[in-house]
Amino acid sequence: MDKRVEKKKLDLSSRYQALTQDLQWDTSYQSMDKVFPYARYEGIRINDWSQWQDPFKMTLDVWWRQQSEKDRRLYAVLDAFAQNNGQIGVSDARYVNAVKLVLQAFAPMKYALHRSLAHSARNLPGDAARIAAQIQATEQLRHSQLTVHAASVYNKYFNGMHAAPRWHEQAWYLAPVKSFADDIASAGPFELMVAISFGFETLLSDTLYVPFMSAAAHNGDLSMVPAGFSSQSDVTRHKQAGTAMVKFLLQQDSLNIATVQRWVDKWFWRSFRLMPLVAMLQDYMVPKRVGSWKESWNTFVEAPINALFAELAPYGLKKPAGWQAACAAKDHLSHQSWNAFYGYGHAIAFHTWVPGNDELAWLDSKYPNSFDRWYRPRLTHYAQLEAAGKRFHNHSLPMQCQVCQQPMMFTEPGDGRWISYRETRHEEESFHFCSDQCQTIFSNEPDKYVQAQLASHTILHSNSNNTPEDALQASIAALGVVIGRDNGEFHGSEDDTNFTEWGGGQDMKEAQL
Amino acid sequence: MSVSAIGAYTYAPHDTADRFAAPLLYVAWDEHMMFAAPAVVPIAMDTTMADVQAKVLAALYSAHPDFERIQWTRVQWFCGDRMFTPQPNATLADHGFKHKSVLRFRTPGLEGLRRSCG
Amino acid sequence: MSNVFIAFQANEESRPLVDAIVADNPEAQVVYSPGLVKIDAPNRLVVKRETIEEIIGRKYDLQELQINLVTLSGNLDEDDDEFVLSWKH
Amino acid sequence: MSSIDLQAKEIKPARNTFTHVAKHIGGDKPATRYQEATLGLQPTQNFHYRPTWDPQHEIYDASRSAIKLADWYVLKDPRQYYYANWTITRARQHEAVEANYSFVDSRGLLSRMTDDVRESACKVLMPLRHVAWAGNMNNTFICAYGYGTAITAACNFHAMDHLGIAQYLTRFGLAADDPSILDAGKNDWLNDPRWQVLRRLVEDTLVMKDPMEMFVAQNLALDGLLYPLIYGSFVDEHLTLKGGTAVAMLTSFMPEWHDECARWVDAVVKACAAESDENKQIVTGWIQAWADRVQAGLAPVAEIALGEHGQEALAEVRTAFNARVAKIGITL
Repeated sequence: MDKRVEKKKLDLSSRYQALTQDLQWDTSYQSMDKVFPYARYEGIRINDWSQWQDPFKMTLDVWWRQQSEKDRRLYAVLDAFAQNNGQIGVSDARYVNAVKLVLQAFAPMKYALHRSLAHSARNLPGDAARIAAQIQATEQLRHSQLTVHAASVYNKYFNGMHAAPRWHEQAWYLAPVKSFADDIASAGPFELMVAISFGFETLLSDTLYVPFMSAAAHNGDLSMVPAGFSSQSDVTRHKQAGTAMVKFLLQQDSLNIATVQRWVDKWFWRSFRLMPLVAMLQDYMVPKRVGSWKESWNTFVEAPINALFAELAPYGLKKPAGWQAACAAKDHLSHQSWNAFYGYGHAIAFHTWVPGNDELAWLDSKYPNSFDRWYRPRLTHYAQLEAAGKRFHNHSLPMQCQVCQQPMMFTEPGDGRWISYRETRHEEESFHFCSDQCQTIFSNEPDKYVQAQLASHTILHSNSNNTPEDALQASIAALGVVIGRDNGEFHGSEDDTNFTEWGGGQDMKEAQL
Repeated sequence: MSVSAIGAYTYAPHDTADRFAAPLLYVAWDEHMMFAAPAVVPIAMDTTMADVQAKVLAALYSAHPDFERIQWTRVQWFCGDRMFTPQPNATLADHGFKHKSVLRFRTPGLEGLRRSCG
Repeated sequence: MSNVFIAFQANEESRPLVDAIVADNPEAQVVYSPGLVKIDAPNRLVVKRETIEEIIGRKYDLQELQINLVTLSGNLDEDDDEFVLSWKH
Repeated sequence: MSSIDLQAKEIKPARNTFTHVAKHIGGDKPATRYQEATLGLQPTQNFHYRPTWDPQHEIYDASRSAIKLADWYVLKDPRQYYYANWTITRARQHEAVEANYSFVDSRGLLSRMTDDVRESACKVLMPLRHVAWAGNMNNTFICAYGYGTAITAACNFHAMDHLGIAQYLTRFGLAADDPSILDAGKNDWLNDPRWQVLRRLVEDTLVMKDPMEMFVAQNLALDGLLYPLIYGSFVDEHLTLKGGTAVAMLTSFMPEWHDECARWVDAVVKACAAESDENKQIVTGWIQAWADRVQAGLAPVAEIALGEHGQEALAEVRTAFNARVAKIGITL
């Protein structure tokens, strides 16, 4: 009986196997179809769930230990940052607007992904896949909460953060993110895993949490940086699981291939349409630059995706349909996005500004093919108007794409001249899209996308009894955004004057002298 | 294709004309992206093209330095992708516009701020 | 041929990891940016427990590297001794 | 600039917390991390698409439950868990588990137990891996379809705890016997008639649709009777007396965890019932029905565990359960 005492320590794989395998049983008092009611309607065929392998092999004890270690450090940094008034040590108060955008757009998105993953974590019939999904679900909650905690100290001293979840729900300019999250939440347990772990996290999430966080570090934001980096370290696991999931689906049945390809096409593009926000964070909103959006795209998207899809080709999966168009946009995306936000700066919940001359020169050096030709003239014109006391405001209601809900601000791929329009007639009604990809997404599932509540339309519904001079701004004010305090021009704003009064950003001014 | 769903999944479009006091028209000035996106304008379809030009377009775009330089006789007009020649007294409906149509106009020679399409 | 990469938060704890990776992967390129250290290598990159242990002079569990990991690209294969990133095609 | 100027600089906060948090804590005052990470976090309106998996409801929809609350954030967690303090707490508890394993290991305590005790422990505990797995699924369900972050986030953590417990039980089995003990436990769970009443009710919970009824059935009724019976009457009292202290040490996480969670479960149920007579009636009905079924399901298990004393122990556990429920204002 001493055999038990002599037991050898199990290696990583066998330990994981032993601790997770076979917890599930085939139910008999209730049918498996009732226990897993959403397993079939998406049309995915799984022949053998045991083929699903989690590449990270973490048991809960290991996970608790490792995550608690991360969080102990991280919250120590957040505490120190708050105790030392770290918020006045950032490079420039303009930087804080990047924090606002992350809090408004991405903390709530991560929250929604958390709930969606719980749906998969309950409903995928495979036990290992479910465990992977629930770890991801819990970590998305972690990321959302971390972001809120990292931003908490800023909210006490700066405007534009105090009602972020509400703005996320309804503000027109956050609709691309909200509709993305709702699109995922309304999908089945298989599609949403592909959407989150593969479409967003594997293909595009690095661009948000790696180069931008590096830039945040450069700007003295020691609160958001560890939160961002630490979140992305969880996401490395999600990415591995996402790729494993896609391979698994492709291998289980050749009939899955067409469905998975359609999902990959759709979710790459849906995720890509969040990138205008990320691109402008990097190119316009961090005062001390590390690198450009285009460089990030090359490093963290183009190179890895080329490698990844070379690997996936034998499984029958092609690069997403929008790949060429997305790559062609890298010279334009951040500029078109900032231009829109600047124009609508009175109807959002953060500040905008025209970059300084050194910043314009930097943009030119990073975008030699596009910036001077297409985008600098708008910015210099805005600067002139502002100098004359006539800051430009675009008082119109922006037309939005029916699918991604971005303003129709994108030009044809690789071109800076013509706005890209696509139109489909469906049941006697016209629907408009920003791109071939959004049009295809609609045509594949019109009954889903006709439901979209486009803000620029809803504002005008006859029951909204709301057609003032500037309906867009009124719609934002109705959400508790204080006009002129939470938004508008940065220069001369309360954030700007407070920061100066507090002696904030000394470091940078000294560096400039 | 239809949506894969567990039950019936059909919904009426959210933005049909009956939901609005006036039909919606999307309006854009090509090669002038200082106005980042086309505008959504609620407007009666019996509005004349003269009024569209004098009231709607002026209200939307007069802030642009090119606007006062427009030679209206040279302007090219589009309903969606279809080019048309407006009759000042003809209405939007006469020219084929309806709820959620796109009205674009192009001003040859005027290509935005420093010809940047801005 | 494609690069795999791994990136860590740039701090004292990551240094021995980076040193070990450079020692075990002659073709690895180290790129520093604020708060971040990223290591690229053509096709394959290995992190070896033994090398790290030699550098830090104590036992090391490869799962510890998760603490400072930020991101990676490539297929991951992990056991008690090695953490390997690779592209097969 | 003189140093006096520097000192005089006053940096006054413009607000103490977020508007949506202030709304729930009675105004703009300093809020805790739990509050900022929880209150008002879930979207409540403007959902763009109906779920393809449940077109009758919105994505987040309070009407999935028969319970009606004006404000779902009354379902607060007295432990104030957000991810970080939850994971740090569990990691700390895990250190204690590891210390117990080292202790038991270094003194060979497991091999000093009689075969009788070891077999009895495995016989009872191994099928419970599957009960914990169902607890994981059910709490994941509440996380997905419940309403408001207060209840859904806490259930997310609770689901992971159940998975942790399934793994702790597995680890115990592997320490006490061969890996085949897991199969033996599963075989009992599936085929031994004495586990079937419990399995039937567990499978019935897996197909429930109301997240709050699920909460009552799983977290209050099932766990509320099972944990005291198994880790109290069986492990702590019965096995310990027979020289099975090692079993108690290696499963010490479970009763400690259950005590901790019971406060939260009680707070949630209490808040539901306190809202209205209608809620109270519904909750009372659920507790009554599920506690009775669980008691019936545990009766043969109690016999496996405690032999002829099984029914008496179970009856005591039930009495204590009724007293617990009475404390939150529910009379059965």
